[in-house]
Amino acid sequence: METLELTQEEQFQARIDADVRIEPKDWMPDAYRKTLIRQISQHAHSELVGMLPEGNWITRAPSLKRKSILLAKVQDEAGHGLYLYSAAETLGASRDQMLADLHSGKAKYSSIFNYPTLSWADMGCVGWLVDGAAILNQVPLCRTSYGPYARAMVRVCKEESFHQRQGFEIMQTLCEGSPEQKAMAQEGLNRWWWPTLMMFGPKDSESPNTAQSMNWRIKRFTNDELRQKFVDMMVPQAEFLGLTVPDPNLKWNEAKQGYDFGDVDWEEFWNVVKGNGMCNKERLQARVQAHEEGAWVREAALAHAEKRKQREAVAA
Amino acid sequence: METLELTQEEQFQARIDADVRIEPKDWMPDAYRKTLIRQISQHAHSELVGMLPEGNWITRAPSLKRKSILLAKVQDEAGHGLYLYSAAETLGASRDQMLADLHSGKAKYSSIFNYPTLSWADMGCVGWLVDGAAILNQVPLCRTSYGPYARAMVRVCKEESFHQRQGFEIMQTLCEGSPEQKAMAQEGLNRWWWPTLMMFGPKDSESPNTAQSMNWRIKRFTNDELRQKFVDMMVPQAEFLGLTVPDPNLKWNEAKQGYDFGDVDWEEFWNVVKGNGMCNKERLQARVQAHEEGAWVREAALAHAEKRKQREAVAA
Amino acid sequence: QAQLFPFVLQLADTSLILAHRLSEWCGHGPILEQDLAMANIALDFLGEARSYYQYAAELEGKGRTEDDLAYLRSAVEYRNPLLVEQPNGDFAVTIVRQFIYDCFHYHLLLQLKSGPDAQLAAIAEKSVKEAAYHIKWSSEWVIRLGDGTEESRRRVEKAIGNLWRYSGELTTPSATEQALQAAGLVPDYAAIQQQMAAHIARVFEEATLAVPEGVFMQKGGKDGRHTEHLGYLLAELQYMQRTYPGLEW
Amino acid sequence: QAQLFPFVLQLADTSLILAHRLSEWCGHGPILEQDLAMANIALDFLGEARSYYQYAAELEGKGRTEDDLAYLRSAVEYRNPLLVEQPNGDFAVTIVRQFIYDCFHYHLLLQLKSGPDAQLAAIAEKSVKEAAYHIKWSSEWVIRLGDGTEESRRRVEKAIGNLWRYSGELTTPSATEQALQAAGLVPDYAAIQQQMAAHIARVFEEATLAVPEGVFMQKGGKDGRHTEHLGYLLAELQYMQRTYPGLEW
Repeated sequence: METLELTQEEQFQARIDADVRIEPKDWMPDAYRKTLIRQISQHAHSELVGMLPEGNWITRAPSLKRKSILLAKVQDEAGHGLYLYSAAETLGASRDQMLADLHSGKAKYSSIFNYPTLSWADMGCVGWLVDGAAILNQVPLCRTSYGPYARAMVRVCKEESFHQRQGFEIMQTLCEGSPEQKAMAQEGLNRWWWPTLMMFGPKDSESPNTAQSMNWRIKRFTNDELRQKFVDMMVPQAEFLGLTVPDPNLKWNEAKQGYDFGDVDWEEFWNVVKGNGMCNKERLQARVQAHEEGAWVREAALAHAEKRKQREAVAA
Repeated sequence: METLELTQEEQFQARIDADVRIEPKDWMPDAYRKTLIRQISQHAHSELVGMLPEGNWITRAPSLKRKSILLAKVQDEAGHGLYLYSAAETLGASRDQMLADLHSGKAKYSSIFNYPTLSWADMGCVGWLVDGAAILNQVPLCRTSYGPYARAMVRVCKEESFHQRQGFEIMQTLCEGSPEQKAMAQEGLNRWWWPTLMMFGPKDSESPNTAQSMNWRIKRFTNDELRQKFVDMMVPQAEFLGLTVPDPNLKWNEAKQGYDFGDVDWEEFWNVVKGNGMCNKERLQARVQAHEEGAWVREAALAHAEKRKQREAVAA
Repeated sequence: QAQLFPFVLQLADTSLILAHRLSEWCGHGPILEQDLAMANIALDFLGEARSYYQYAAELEGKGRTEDDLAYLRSAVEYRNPLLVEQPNGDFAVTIVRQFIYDCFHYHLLLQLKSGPDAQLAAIAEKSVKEAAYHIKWSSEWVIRLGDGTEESRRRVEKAIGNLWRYSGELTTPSATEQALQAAGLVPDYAAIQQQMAAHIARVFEEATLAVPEGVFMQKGGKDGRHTEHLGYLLAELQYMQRTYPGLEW
Repeated sequence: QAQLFPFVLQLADTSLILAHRLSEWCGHGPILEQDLAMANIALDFLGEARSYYQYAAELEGKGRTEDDLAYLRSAVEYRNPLLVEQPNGDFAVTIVRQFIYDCFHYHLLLQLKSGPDAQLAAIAEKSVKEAAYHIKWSSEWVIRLGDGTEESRRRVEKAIGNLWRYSGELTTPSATEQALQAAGLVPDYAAIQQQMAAHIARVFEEATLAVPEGVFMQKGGKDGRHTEHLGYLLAELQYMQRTYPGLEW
């Protein structure tokens, strides 16, 4: 009889292959759980750290309307962080532990947020390019095998595509504006183009975990596939805006019906991953400082809740 | 015999009456020493605190030339503070104690610095009006009876009159500039006129120490005399600039060959003296904070000097 | 009705400056949930500011836009009370500043909602729902901090000690407001002052905090005489419009 | 010679930004004597910046003034290295930032003084005397803080840990500088780097501090890619000129 029965692991894989969602109470392999916690918490941390480069321009937004849109966007990111931390918690991770891992440097967040935002055009670039790349990475995750993650991603993606449109709108307004505004847009694109291409991760040949993740359906396309898709999507948009993509090797390839493009500066990529980007220290310090300076607030809230509970117990 | 000899106190007063300078090693009445320490340290504190309202505009000065002049001016004030603390030290006061009295609120500083600087025109008004009033108060002190104080004041007054000219120049440039600049100058005058009149202190009838101080020649004109002198000097300058002095009761009095002018808001005066001015808390907090945050620096300097001394002793 | 212009502008400036201060917290809050809450409140105030600026522009009738009014006026032209321009300090300072202003704001909006000016009433109608949430939020935090730990109590008391002197200006009518009160266009501040005091007393009692007494009240903001903080705030807020005036963004 | 323009502008921006940071201390220093010293050093850098801007304006020959160049260029147009735009932090951070820059500055000026461009040589001739005082002042403070108390040592070590990564950019030639080095107009940075390293080693030894090793060096400022601090600094620095362009002050 035993040989006919599937192992737990085989049953699990069979459900995944049948596109059945895994839920928190279901059995799952340890590696699947760990990989998911790492991926979801990294994603949550990215939302949290991602508030900083855009938060940097809220007080300086050039019109009240743009200020309002930007503030709402950063608020959405805080919200995404919350959904995602909750999704990770369903796998048994605690928020305190996840934050401790962020602060110690053990957990990562998206490297793109280690680049500084230096002009208003960067608010356009972050929305248009960075959120654009994020969407390509994330849309497939709406169909990912783990239920809570997939459901969180549905919500996140809906808002992200809204943000992406707003980013494009900023770029469009700049490009239709004064020569200074147009130059600002081009200068922004020059700085953000290559870092955005790096968001899809290392080349497939150097991405050893891809196969397992695709098997578990927590990843659905390879890094290089997504990068190609992104370039093919963005180049016509840049042309529409009248901007020049800063890649001399960019060329339409009729045969593959896609663009050929230059090689990413992988040395820069790995440097930023290793903590040597322009803002790695600042971003982490900002988060650690907020957390440390907020410790007394969290303690006060706990202490008060405790006092209240005791009073209610006495009153009952 | 005894009746023919002058007491120490009488000898002291005789020297003062003969305009002979009192020097640190000379005998002096306790009350004289105390009054002088109070007056000189108050003056030193005023230079120190006076750095703040002008320091407030260094980073925002509208041209590099003005920035340079303003920075040099604030630097001069630090220098004046140093001379004056040294002069007070010749009377046996320690800088630490004087600063402690400033920080505890026991010692005062000129109330004028409890008004905020809100526009660039305020850099003009502070130079033109505030330094102008200070000079009227201080020039007589160059002939004051206490030698180190008198000599410090000679140096201070020379620089102050330079500052005053620079302040007038700022006002003149604004008044000859665009309508916005002219309006800025007028708005500044509106805010600074009355507080400057308060710089001469309460009405003579409410200034009980004046007589003794004049007797000791550490004060040479009464508050009301100086106030009148100031108004008579400033009104023509305001007219020259094309500005309106914000006093409906201002009128030339042919008989006294001086201006009649409205009454100062003495309630406001006493309020600011009592610590209720717009910036009293901020100014004191800024000084206390600088002192507290600098404690480790002063300790390090001392510790290092000590180590060095010990090493030199060993080497010798 | 044109007399309303300076009052509406004052309301607009006040909401904008407070929104600005709150938005400075963005990404730096003590707990992610509170980061979200502060961004949310900042958004409410920003939205309210825009409604007031748009109405003010209409009342003025000189073709200025909401952005012209917000971005192209200097510190001495700004009309917000001193309270809202005070720096964030620690979370306790932010909470106390917010709490004092919420107490005023909520009761003011209740009055404006049923006031004679239809457009102000409409803005107040919408905003008072948000303000009800704000006052609840800041009251709860005052209670948590006052009746929390020793440290939180020390911090919230210090914040009250520093900010209380700016509370009186809110309900002390400026000359402009007095004239409009006489015309029935601005509500009676004495009544609002009582409502504020009652709410504050209730919250402070629950927070085991003492209501300060005999504090000398600062004023001037509503007449353009500000603290030195506002200039820096505006330099940042207005930098882009000052640098590139008259463009679309 | 017109090729010199971007290099002279870079020198001007660098001196101005460092003067700005130092001037932020005004009235807030740890000891009155050091308040005076920092204001003095700020004045020197400001004066040097003005000389460079005036010369740059002349080299450019488009009628721009020193104020146009300082006040009407955006963050991405500024060419200062990242080190000088870093915030003041505590006194240790200010001292370490100053010390690293002084080591470069002093040795650079020694070279420029005997360089082929007469006007740069004249500016350097004047400035190097000031720079000799600066490097003495900051070196002495590094020694005091390093070999002072435990706290001062901890702080100065932390400052070195945070700022070291900006030291390499000073002597790493940008494309502009490389071209000018080839033309003999900009000194050889390798030599300056050695002189800096020797001075730093000597001072750190006396200060009982370790020279950091293997630190990844940040760059970008000389190509207009700055840290986020510069934008805020410029918003403050430029506010008046942006608000009222083209006026006399």
